[in-house]
Amino acid sequence: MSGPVTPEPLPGPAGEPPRIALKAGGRPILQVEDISLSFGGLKALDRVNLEIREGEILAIIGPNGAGKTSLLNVISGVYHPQQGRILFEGQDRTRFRPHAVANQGVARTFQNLGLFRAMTVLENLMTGRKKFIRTNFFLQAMFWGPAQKAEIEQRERVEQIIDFLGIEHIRKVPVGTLPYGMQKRVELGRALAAEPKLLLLDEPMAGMNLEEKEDISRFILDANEELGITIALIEHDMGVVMDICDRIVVLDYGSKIADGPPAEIRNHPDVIRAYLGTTDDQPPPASATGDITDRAGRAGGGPIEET
Amino acid sequence: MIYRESGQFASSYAKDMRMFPLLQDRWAFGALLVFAFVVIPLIANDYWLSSILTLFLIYSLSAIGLNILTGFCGQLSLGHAAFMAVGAYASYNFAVRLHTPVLVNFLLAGFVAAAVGLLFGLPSLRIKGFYLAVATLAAQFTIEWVLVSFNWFAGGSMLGAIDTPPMNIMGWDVSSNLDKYLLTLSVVVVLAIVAKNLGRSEVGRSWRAIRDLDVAAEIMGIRLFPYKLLAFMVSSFYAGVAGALYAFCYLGSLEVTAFELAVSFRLLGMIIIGGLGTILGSFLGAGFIVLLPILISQAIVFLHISGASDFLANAELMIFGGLIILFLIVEPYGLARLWQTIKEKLRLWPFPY
Amino acid sequence: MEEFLFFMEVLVSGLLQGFMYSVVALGFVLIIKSSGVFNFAQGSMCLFAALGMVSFWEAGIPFWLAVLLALLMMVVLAVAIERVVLRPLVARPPLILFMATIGLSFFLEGLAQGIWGTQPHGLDIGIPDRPFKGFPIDVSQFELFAAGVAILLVVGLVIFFHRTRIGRALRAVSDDHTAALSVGISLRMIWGVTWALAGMVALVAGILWGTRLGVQYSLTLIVLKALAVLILGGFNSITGAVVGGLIIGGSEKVAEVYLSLYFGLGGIESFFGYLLAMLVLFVRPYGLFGDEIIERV
Amino acid sequence: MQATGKTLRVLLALALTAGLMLAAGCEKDPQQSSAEADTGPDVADNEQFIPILIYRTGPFAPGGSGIGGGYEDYLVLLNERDGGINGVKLVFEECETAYNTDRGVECYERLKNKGAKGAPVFHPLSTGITYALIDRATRDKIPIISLGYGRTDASDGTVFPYIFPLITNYWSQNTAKIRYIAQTEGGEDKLKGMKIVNLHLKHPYGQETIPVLNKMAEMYGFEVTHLPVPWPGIDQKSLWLQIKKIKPDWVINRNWGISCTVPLREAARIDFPRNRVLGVWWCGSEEDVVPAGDAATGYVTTNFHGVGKDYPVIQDILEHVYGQMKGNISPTRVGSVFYNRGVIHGIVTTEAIRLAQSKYGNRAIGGTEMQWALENLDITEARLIELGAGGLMAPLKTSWRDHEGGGLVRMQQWDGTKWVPLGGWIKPDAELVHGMIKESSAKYAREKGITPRTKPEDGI
Repeated sequence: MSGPVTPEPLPGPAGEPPRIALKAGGRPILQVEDISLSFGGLKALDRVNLEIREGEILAIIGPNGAGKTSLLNVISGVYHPQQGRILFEGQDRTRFRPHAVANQGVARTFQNLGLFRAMTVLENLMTGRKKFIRTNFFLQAMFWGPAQKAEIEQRERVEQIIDFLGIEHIRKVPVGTLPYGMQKRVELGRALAAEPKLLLLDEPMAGMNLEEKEDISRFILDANEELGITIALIEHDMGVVMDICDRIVVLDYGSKIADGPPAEIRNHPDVIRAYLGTTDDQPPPASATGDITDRAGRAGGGPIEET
Repeated sequence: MIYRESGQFASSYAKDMRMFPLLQDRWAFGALLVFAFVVIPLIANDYWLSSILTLFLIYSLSAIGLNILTGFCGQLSLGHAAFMAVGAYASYNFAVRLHTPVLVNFLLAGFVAAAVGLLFGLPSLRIKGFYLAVATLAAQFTIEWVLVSFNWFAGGSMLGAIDTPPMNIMGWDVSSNLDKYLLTLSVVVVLAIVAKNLGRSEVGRSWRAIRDLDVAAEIMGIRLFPYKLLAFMVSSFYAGVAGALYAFCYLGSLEVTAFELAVSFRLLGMIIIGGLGTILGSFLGAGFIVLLPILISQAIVFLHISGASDFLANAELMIFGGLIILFLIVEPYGLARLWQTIKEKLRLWPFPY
Repeated sequence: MEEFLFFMEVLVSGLLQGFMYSVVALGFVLIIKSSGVFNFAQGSMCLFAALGMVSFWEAGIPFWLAVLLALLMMVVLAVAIERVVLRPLVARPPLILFMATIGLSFFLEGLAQGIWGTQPHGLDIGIPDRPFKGFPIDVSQFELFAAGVAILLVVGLVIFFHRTRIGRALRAVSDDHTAALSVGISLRMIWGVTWALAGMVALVAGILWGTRLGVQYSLTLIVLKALAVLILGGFNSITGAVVGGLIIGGSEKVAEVYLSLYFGLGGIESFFGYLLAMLVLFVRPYGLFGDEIIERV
Repeated sequence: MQATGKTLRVLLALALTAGLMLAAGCEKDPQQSSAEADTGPDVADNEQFIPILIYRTGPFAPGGSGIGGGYEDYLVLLNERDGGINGVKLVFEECETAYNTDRGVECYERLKNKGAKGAPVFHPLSTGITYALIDRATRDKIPIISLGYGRTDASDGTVFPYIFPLITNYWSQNTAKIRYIAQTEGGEDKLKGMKIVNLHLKHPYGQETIPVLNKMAEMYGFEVTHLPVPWPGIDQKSLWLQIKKIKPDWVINRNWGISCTVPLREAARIDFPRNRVLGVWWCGSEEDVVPAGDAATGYVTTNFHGVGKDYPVIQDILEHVYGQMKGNISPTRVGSVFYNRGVIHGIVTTEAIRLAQSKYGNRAIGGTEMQWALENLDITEARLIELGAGGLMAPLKTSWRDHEGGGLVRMQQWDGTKWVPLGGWIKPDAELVHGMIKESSAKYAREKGITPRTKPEDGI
């Protein structure tokens, strides 16, 4: 339907010197202090403490139902914890609504895709640029002057991301019609378009083949290194996690059981126990969570292995 | 090969972001405008102008409004006709009490309707889907009740009816059917373009994001409530202007029953059959719902079966209902999608692949 | 004392009227529960059923046989609707199905009046619409009867859903469509059965209201009250339909009578139920008994 | 793709129909048809076209089909029995409005230019459509007759030259009702201290009589309570609970359609005497009382015409129209209230055409000619007897100022099986009504910027 667009030459991100990522030693950008979250009688998070440091790639792992997604939801403001606080860049924002969190510079993707399915790839990415568009309603209604200028400026930025992710050919395709892997990529693009300080990725590689996983891993690393974005991700593929992450946090039954660099986590006894089930006489604390579905199955799905 | 886009390259983002990026579409739009503004006044007779085209345009405008709310923002409403009533009564009151100029009048009618829309949009803070839809019936009945109860709104008329004064726009005496058609057309074209613009800019994207997945929209930094309220307001604004046009350019004298519940349902039917979330669909849907019953009844008159008038009148209802179902089965995404499909075909035509 | 008795009379009449609303709302609930379709044609089905029944009766068929015939007719209609309307639209968005039922309502209204004419018919099922003698407040015998029918209907439906195989299957479907399909429950059959059930409820509602109003086109308008009941009680709850009916029936009568008598604000019944439901929805967005639609992130 | 093919076919069919319609619309271009009327020999000048707006579906179908059917049957009768009016055949075309304003407007525009001289007159059969046509008909110079409905203040011919709420209007009716109450109670002085409830639909139509009742309450010292019936009026329990508390002497039933029937059952339940419920004439048809069963027995309503088949004109219709299978309605409905009201529509219309022919010649009559005739209409008792309609309707005499022409009303009572007339014609309080009409029409004239006519030729 739509004609191919030859983009104007754009000033790439290479134009500016890449920010040096302050690895593990950076100052904390987000602090989660002692938070608990429960739904009715179900405790999803139990006094979790966590720090995300500027410039790092942090992985949050754990068996199914460990509270990983709940943790992301608390951080991005979808749920508010019953207890504890969250500091972003040193400021308390425990009770922020999601949009306020987003406007502070936190972007995220979803486990089961959170794309706007009837909108095109371009439009999805443009929603990421929302906070940069400051023209008023009436100018937008005219699509004229500042409104048009703002649209064009943001479009330019979005095109850079489209280039970055290599999705030029599907610019004007409604995302709902794209294959799953491509949708995951678009969703990452939408989060990147928001130019976040902190990027939360909920299983960015779920359901992908090896090649696609490699692509996504590269995007994550590039985003971290070239754009200087701090990243926290949930992932089950231990190989990827061990490869690209600076630090790993392990959750089980809503509690943090380990926190440290990959090498340390790999050999952590609690982690091994959590993943492979009870190897010794210690019974699992079943009272902590009612959700015990698929625990054993999950252990098989995400074994700790080296690639 | 009619709709071939090859060879058309957008050389700048501005060009790529035009309302109609394709040359053929721009031509078609231009031709349509010429047709509506020049050809129709030349060829159409009174019957078409005054009983079909003006009405069609007014309903299209109101349907655009509802489409902004339902098609863009995903909030269902079954009380849209009531906002037309607000617009009609507001424009009458401004005209009779303050003697504001006609166009200002229409604008004010829109704003009053928008304010009322804001009020009835508040429940969308908590209520969603069909629950919201049924709750909007409260708007329909409450507004009707208020307009009937306090005849101040009808200028103290003992009959509860409003009679619109003659219109004059800077020396242009809008009195003939053609004048009224042209005035309506101008207002509708301007507001349709505005709606199209809203659809392709930040506001429209945010609305559609809310429609597609509100949780994700919020996480992208879109505040749901203000945007939903804005959608209610803009939508009611359109309904209000449409109501004012209905009073001034279509009927002249009317009472509140002209905006009864059935009209709200008809409007909803227009946007669903026309195509949710498209401006074109609003027009096509209005055409379907306004014209189809007339077509059927004309066809029945044409058939001239005597002695079965009662049955034929009911057959009209059956055919109308049946056609609605048929269209939904054949093309659930509306006439606008059908048009899209036809364009795809034309792109390849006459080659099969 | 007299004031109090009057208040009680207003309240009791309202509650009894509430049962009449509930019977109509039940038809909606049944269909939403099992197929998720918001069936706007429920009112037209009431008209269709009642008009059919009364026409059979007037043609000289005995009362119970006429009811049975009308019942049969509603089953046939349900099967036809499933085949012609629902099956081709399966898995479409709810709004599309809603619109299709609007189309269906036009069709049924045309069909019913095309076959049986537009003249109103009186319907007297032999229960006098007069108060019992000797009560401190007036309670109509017919309304008590109607309330009894409503309760029987609800009990019957509950037993059906919990005690019969097909009823359990219906509940399974309402809980989880795909799961139900995977254990081999035919969706087509389920839809057919629910629409037939809804048709049956429509017949009961049509007869009760038809006794009151006469059997005529205006029977379709009874859905206007039922919709408010429906959202107040929750779309997919049989209990909700009854409780919602009672709440709306009782409160709107009290509000109408006292606001009108003492403040001159009459005629608010047309929207009172909706405003009340809206307020309740602010606290409970899925009605009093409706299942919350949980959005997972 | 198959689906698309099917759709395309549907669209094609629709487009074809649209084309047909366009052709039909263009065929009767106004200039064209008037030009034809002057010169074209093939245009039948000896055929009088009459448009029929009707509604055979929806909640008010009994009214629409009954009146429309009676009206058409009377036209057929004139053709069959007399060969038309003075040799001019009557040709009519029906248009279904579905009681919907937009459809009514379309019907008006569709039919207004048909026939040699265009449509002579319209009966919209709906107050909403009457309102919608006021501006249009005045501009097109086609009279609108609204018999017993429509816009009350249009009785003032100086402001509404083309609108004719003939015979009587709602305000006249209510003054007549109060006079009936006075008669029954034994004198106007008995009205003092009496309690009357005005049970009216919460709707502009329903509320229209509030001012006139208030004025009369002041004049005669009775107490009137206005109880609005919430639309659509299928449930009026709370109103009758209030009536039970108020304990009025009389209840006025001012409703329409289903909301007319409900009060009868409610009245029966609280044992309110049915012969003290006074209905408007739109609540006084068989269709209103039959669904209420026994509860309706004794119920009294106003009417402005007779009911039943015992009139020569109705007998003629049975013989000449139904005898030849040319009826437009089920024969069982002949003689019913709505049917006879339709016959009255026919009589008034054709008598006006006859009068116009006496001035303009025996040929088809156009709108302005009809307007003159309607302003000079004088249907005397003698003429009514000639027509076989003696006692079917009251004599009617209009002028260019008075578009009502009499306002005589009579009461009728339902005896359980049929309507029985109660007493003779009742005169309304013309003075009171006249003042109110003037006040209301003056407001209309002010808002529309109309200068009231000061002589018959003005503004025509």
